[in-house]
Amino acid sequence: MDFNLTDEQRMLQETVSRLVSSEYDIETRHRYAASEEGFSRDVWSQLADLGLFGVPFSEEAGGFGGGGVELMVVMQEFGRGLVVEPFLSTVVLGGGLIEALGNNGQREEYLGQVIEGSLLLAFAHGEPDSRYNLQQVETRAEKNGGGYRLNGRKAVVFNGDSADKLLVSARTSGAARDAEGISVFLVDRTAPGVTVRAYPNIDGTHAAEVYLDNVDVGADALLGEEGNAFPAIAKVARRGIAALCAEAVGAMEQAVEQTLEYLKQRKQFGVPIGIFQALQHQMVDMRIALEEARSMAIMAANADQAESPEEAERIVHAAKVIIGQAGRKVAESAIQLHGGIGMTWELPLPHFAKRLVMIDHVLGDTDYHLERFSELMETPAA
Amino acid sequence: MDFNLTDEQRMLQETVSRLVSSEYDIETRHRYAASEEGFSRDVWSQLADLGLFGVPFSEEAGGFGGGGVELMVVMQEFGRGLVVEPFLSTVVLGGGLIEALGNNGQREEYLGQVIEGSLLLAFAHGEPDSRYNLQQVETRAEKNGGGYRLNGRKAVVFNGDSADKLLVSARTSGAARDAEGISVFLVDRTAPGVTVRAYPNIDGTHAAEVYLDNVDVGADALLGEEGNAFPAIAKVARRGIAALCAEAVGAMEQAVEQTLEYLKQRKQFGVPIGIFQALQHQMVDMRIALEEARSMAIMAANADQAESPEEAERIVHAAKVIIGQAGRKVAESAIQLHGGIGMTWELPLPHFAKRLVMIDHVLGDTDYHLERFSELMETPAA
Amino acid sequence: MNLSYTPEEQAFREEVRAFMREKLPADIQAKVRGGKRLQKDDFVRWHKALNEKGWLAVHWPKEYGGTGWGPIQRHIFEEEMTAAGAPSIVPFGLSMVAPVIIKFGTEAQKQYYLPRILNQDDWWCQGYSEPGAGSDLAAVKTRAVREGDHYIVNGQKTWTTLGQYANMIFCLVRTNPDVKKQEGISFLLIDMDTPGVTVRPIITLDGEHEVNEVFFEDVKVPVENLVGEENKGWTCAKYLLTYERTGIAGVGYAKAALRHLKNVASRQLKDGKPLLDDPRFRAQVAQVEIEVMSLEMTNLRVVASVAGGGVPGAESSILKIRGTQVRQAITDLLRRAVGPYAMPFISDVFEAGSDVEPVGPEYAAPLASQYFNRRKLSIYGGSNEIQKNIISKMILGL
Amino acid sequence: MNLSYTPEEQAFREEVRAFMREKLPADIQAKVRGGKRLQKDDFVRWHKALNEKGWLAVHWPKEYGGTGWGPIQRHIFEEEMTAAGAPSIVPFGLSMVAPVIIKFGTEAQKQYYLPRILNQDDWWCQGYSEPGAGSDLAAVKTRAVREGDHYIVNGQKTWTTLGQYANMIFCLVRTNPDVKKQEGISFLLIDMDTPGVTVRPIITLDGEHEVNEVFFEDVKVPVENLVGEENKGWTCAKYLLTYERTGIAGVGYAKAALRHLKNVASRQLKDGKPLLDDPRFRAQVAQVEIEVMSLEMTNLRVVASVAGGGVPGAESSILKIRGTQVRQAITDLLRRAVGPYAMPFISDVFEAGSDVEPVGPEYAAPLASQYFNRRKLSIYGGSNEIQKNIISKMILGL
Repeated sequence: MDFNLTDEQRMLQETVSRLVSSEYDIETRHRYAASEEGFSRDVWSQLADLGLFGVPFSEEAGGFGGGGVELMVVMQEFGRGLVVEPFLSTVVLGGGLIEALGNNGQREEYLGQVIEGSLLLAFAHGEPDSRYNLQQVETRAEKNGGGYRLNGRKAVVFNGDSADKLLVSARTSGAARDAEGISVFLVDRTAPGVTVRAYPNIDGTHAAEVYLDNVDVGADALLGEEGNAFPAIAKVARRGIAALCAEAVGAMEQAVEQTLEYLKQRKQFGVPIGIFQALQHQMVDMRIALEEARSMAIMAANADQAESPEEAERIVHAAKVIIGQAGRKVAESAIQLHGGIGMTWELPLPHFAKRLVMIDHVLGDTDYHLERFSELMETPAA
Repeated sequence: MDFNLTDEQRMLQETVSRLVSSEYDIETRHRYAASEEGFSRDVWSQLADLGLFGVPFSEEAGGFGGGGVELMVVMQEFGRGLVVEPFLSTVVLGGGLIEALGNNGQREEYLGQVIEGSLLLAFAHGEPDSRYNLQQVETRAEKNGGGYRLNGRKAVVFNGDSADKLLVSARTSGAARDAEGISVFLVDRTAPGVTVRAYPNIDGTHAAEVYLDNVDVGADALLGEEGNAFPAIAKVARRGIAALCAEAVGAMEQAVEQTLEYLKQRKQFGVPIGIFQALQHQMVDMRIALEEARSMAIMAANADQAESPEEAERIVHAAKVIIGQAGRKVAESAIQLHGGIGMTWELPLPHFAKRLVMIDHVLGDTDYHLERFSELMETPAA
Repeated sequence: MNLSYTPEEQAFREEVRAFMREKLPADIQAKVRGGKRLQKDDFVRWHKALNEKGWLAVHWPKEYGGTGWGPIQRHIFEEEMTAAGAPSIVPFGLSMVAPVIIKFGTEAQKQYYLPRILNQDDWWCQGYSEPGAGSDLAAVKTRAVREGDHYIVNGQKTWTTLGQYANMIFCLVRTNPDVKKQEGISFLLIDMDTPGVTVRPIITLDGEHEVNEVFFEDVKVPVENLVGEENKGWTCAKYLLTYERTGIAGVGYAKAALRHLKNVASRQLKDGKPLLDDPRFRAQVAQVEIEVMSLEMTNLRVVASVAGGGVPGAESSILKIRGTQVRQAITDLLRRAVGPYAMPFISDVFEAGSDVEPVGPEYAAPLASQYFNRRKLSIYGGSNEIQKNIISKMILGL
Repeated sequence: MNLSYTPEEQAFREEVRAFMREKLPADIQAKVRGGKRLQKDDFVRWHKALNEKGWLAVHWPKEYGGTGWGPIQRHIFEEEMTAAGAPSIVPFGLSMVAPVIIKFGTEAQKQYYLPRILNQDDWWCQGYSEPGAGSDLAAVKTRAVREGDHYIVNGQKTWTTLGQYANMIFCLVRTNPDVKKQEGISFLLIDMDTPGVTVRPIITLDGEHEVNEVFFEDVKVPVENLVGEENKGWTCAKYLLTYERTGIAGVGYAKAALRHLKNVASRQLKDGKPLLDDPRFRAQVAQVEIEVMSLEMTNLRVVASVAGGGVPGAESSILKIRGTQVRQAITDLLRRAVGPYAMPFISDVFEAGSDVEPVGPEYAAPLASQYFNRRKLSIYGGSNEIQKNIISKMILGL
């Protein structure tokens, strides 16, 4: 058993950390978030130049061959900087789906572009009524000549406005919540029939509603076998969750550090407020929540190595539950301990708090994952 | 709106309070609890002499004509003394059922004896698998000549060992969890075929398992119409719950007072531990829990006056939820704030804590009542 | 003991309901219900409607144009006003500075200011908090130095809610720096049009402008604007802080938010069925409903005790703590109820009359920002930690 | 990073499992699993079995007859021991006084006491706590006055777990009352058969006898029973308290309790179906399982850091707090799982071999008393409040 990072992993961490801490102060971040695309193309290029986009891909696909731990290391540093660049959308989810589902040609064509930073992707999967159920797909793809015709609406597609290509899940058969019958198509964002309504989210990230109105795509737009995309979607979602857990740990570290610093320097009734035991104990609870979250992020990052696929799934659900609970606790306590100032835009803290709470709304919240874990929980033989 | 007690109610309160505080110290209570019947016949007579057993019955039945508030006043004082005499079993549940279901003859015959203290009753309703579901009755009563033959087992029948008569619910028709088809019979504890296994409970109260093996009773043992007892059972259970809520408030008052006193007198690191803010805030939370519990006990005591029967039912479920949560919080915090000494038999405090936690196991726990409340909760029209 | 309202109280409730039906402007109601921004004019119109009926100054004695209501009437009024979707009465003039003027002011101050408050001639804001003071209100640094007929005021106030609309501010100022901190404070009324007063917005985490900083630079304030005696301002301050706090539980808001939660959860779908039918989510809603029931009853007990001549003391702190906890719990459930649609945040959507469509269901748009905004409930007016200290000292004697 | 155990560690785990299968007496295992009382003889038999294998002194260096194991081996051993339903090793001799003797004792003390501990010749108990001292361990009042070759000891100790079985007690005593309280303390070994030593039971709220008071009245203790220097006992005390606390999380116990909870909840019926199938109860079980997962991983991180040469400092306090919270949450669910059958309490049922039948299901009998008993977890060994103070100071620097 070994919790240490390898030298390579530590180098990776330092590389990202250096970039984030030197060039990604909160004002800069606000500027990127408020820009039209919601991120900086310039930073995106820098990240590409550092080779970060190859991290999760196999060496044969031109990647770095990294695993969950490498992804964790990167995302945690991104969390510390509240990085808004579409790494999760493009590399983890989009690239991950292409690697999992695509044929050799598709992988060759697209992954190289992802790795070099020239192709932006977005995973257009959730729908207005699907909530967090990954199996609920009502967008339909009907055979049309040699290709398919897509109709439907995709909800809260992260970075859907800036992506060059959308990975659109659509039902080629089956009923609304069947696992079978779901296919994934690569669709140009600018294709006829595609309407994208972009908007900012409250945590500074960007998303879009994607309307598909008789969108015709060729057979080569299909990723993988028709109707069999769900296992890959579930797998990529798990990896996305692990990435979000790591991002949340980074953001929690910041919230904990900033609050602790505040307790030490802020004076009231003539003394630093950190001497008040009731505040100390709240601070301790935040710190404990952070350690629990860190443990679960580590487990999620290593879920591939679990004894069984079921165990891997349980771990990821469990991790998102703890992350959701710890994130909310840290966010709320951090604001409370700061008092009014913790609610003002000009402080970095509340922006970390917003992201922490909103991470619970991405790829399933605590309620959802607790229910899924309950279903999969090992129980005594009857 | 008026939260004051009437002069009569205040007198009632003072009467009970005087008896409890002067003659019911914790050592005496332990002695009663440890006795064979689990209570004191002598105290029982004193309570009868004070006229307490007439409190909830109508004046025509020879009672005091009191309502929920009078019952609350009495039970709250009992809670302050951890009184173990079978008032709830005999007067509230047993007597209540006879008043609700019995014909004139039965009421005349039995209620007078209850009021004068010469008849002890126990409500033999719950069964080994019924948990808290009041409708789940598997004990069967079959017509047999002019009477009935009873078979089944009743679980955790409070004071079932000392009662002269058991009020046994049994199914005359229907399936295990049907509301219809439940009847209530008055059965002599010593009747042939009745086996009573008595035992102490962890909170100092007494209960029994009652085994019914071909117990023959006459037609006159039936209370009310055959198969139609459930509404009365539900109503009497609601009154029992209101009584338990009041008892819990009395016990919580004691736990809060004793803990506060302890914080003031106990010294550590050279100072009274009550100066530590983390302990102060826990103490505040206990005090708030007590006030919430008190509010709900008042609502439950006045549930009869609610706008509708559904509202009355909701109020009682809500009250038991808050009582269960507040009781557990107060019990656990009181022990924690006392430290090790709070776990020793010789202190009164832990006995209040045990009763508080165990009240959650009588007539439905927080999980049960929260679920029932959820079902009955008002929701927007579809 | 009787938990029912008297026939007179019931009739009063009906009268309030009828008034709300008739006089609450529909556009204002729609803004409140839809989570849209309210403008100064909305408040002014609503205040004027109430004043026409004689129902604006609910805390004032009749002789000054108040309602003369007792606590139960006020409670009913507040409950019905919230239920109707009316904006709450802006408190700074009506229930903060006015009671202080009535209690400590000169006859001239009463004659001048009270009618102006009733008639919406002045919009008041508060000058209590200072940067760095937080819950330590007596740590007033803003200085007022007497020069002839004036005080010269220098310093800074903060967390001034709706200060951008105000023309008058009541301030705690330090008139004697050489004594114990509570003893050198005075209570001063300042015209914000006086040269040297600057208002700077504070933008909150949701991008909204609700609070402000107010700067004073050599501001000349006539001595007749002093309320009470010089250096006795702490008495006014304490009186203001403990004045009539039976509404502090926010039961009306909690009940309105709970109704909204049930509406939202019955419209949101989970696996094709209403979210409110999910046993676990439903139980969480049930739990907060039960807590609201208990809060309401506790509040009524305090109200009735005040009506019976009691003084609401540290009990208000219990109401404040539980009120904020349950209201925060409801906004948390609201945010969670709408799933991913809690995230989209388009500021223009909250502007009434804007033609920007919300992204998801219309009710989803403000929920996340309201969740964050309501974090303030456990901070302002004395944080919940401070409230616990008060209970610890005043009720428990620790 | 690698969260798997090495093949050697896996093999070791198998070896421990095999040992438990073969050597753990079935009657002792049945008592542990059934929540029955353990007698002194049960502990002694189990200790002897472990000692025969050389696995009794898991914390000691090999040279003194210990295992010489690293923290990961100890962790695996503890986990498997709990999973097998073995009693835990009584710590007072093996992991409390022995490490102090090894670190501070004379050669003679080591030669004499350590083998006696291994061979079960002595049963040790602790003389740290005093009445009224609580978490303030340095407030030692028990006096030891040097007279020639002896100390004369007078005073009282309390919370002495299993003191009724013990023949030896290690005590903190005050040898100098005139200096700062930490500076006048000595660490003394006392034979409990010495005249003047009295043991009095403390009965806990569940009627059980697990802890004791120990009184000293003019007890003559030879000076060679002093460990370390006179007045330097606080050093020993602190060493003992921080010595190897990676097991403090109680992960093994938590996992065993969780398994038990699932068993009970799958056998209990609610409306005719297993309680574990009720979505709300099931989610509560899921929540504690997830917390146990997180606790275990946090514990492993600390264990691995110790194995890598780190020193477990205030991290133990985090493990202690979360470990007690989750274990208490599980006992709470266990109590609730059995409904009304949590109430019956017949003390004889807990006596192995008693012919008294339990009232409800056999598993229900001890659950309420275990719930109450486990309240001690957040009190002893430094209450959770004290642990938070430690974290606040040591980790946060507040």
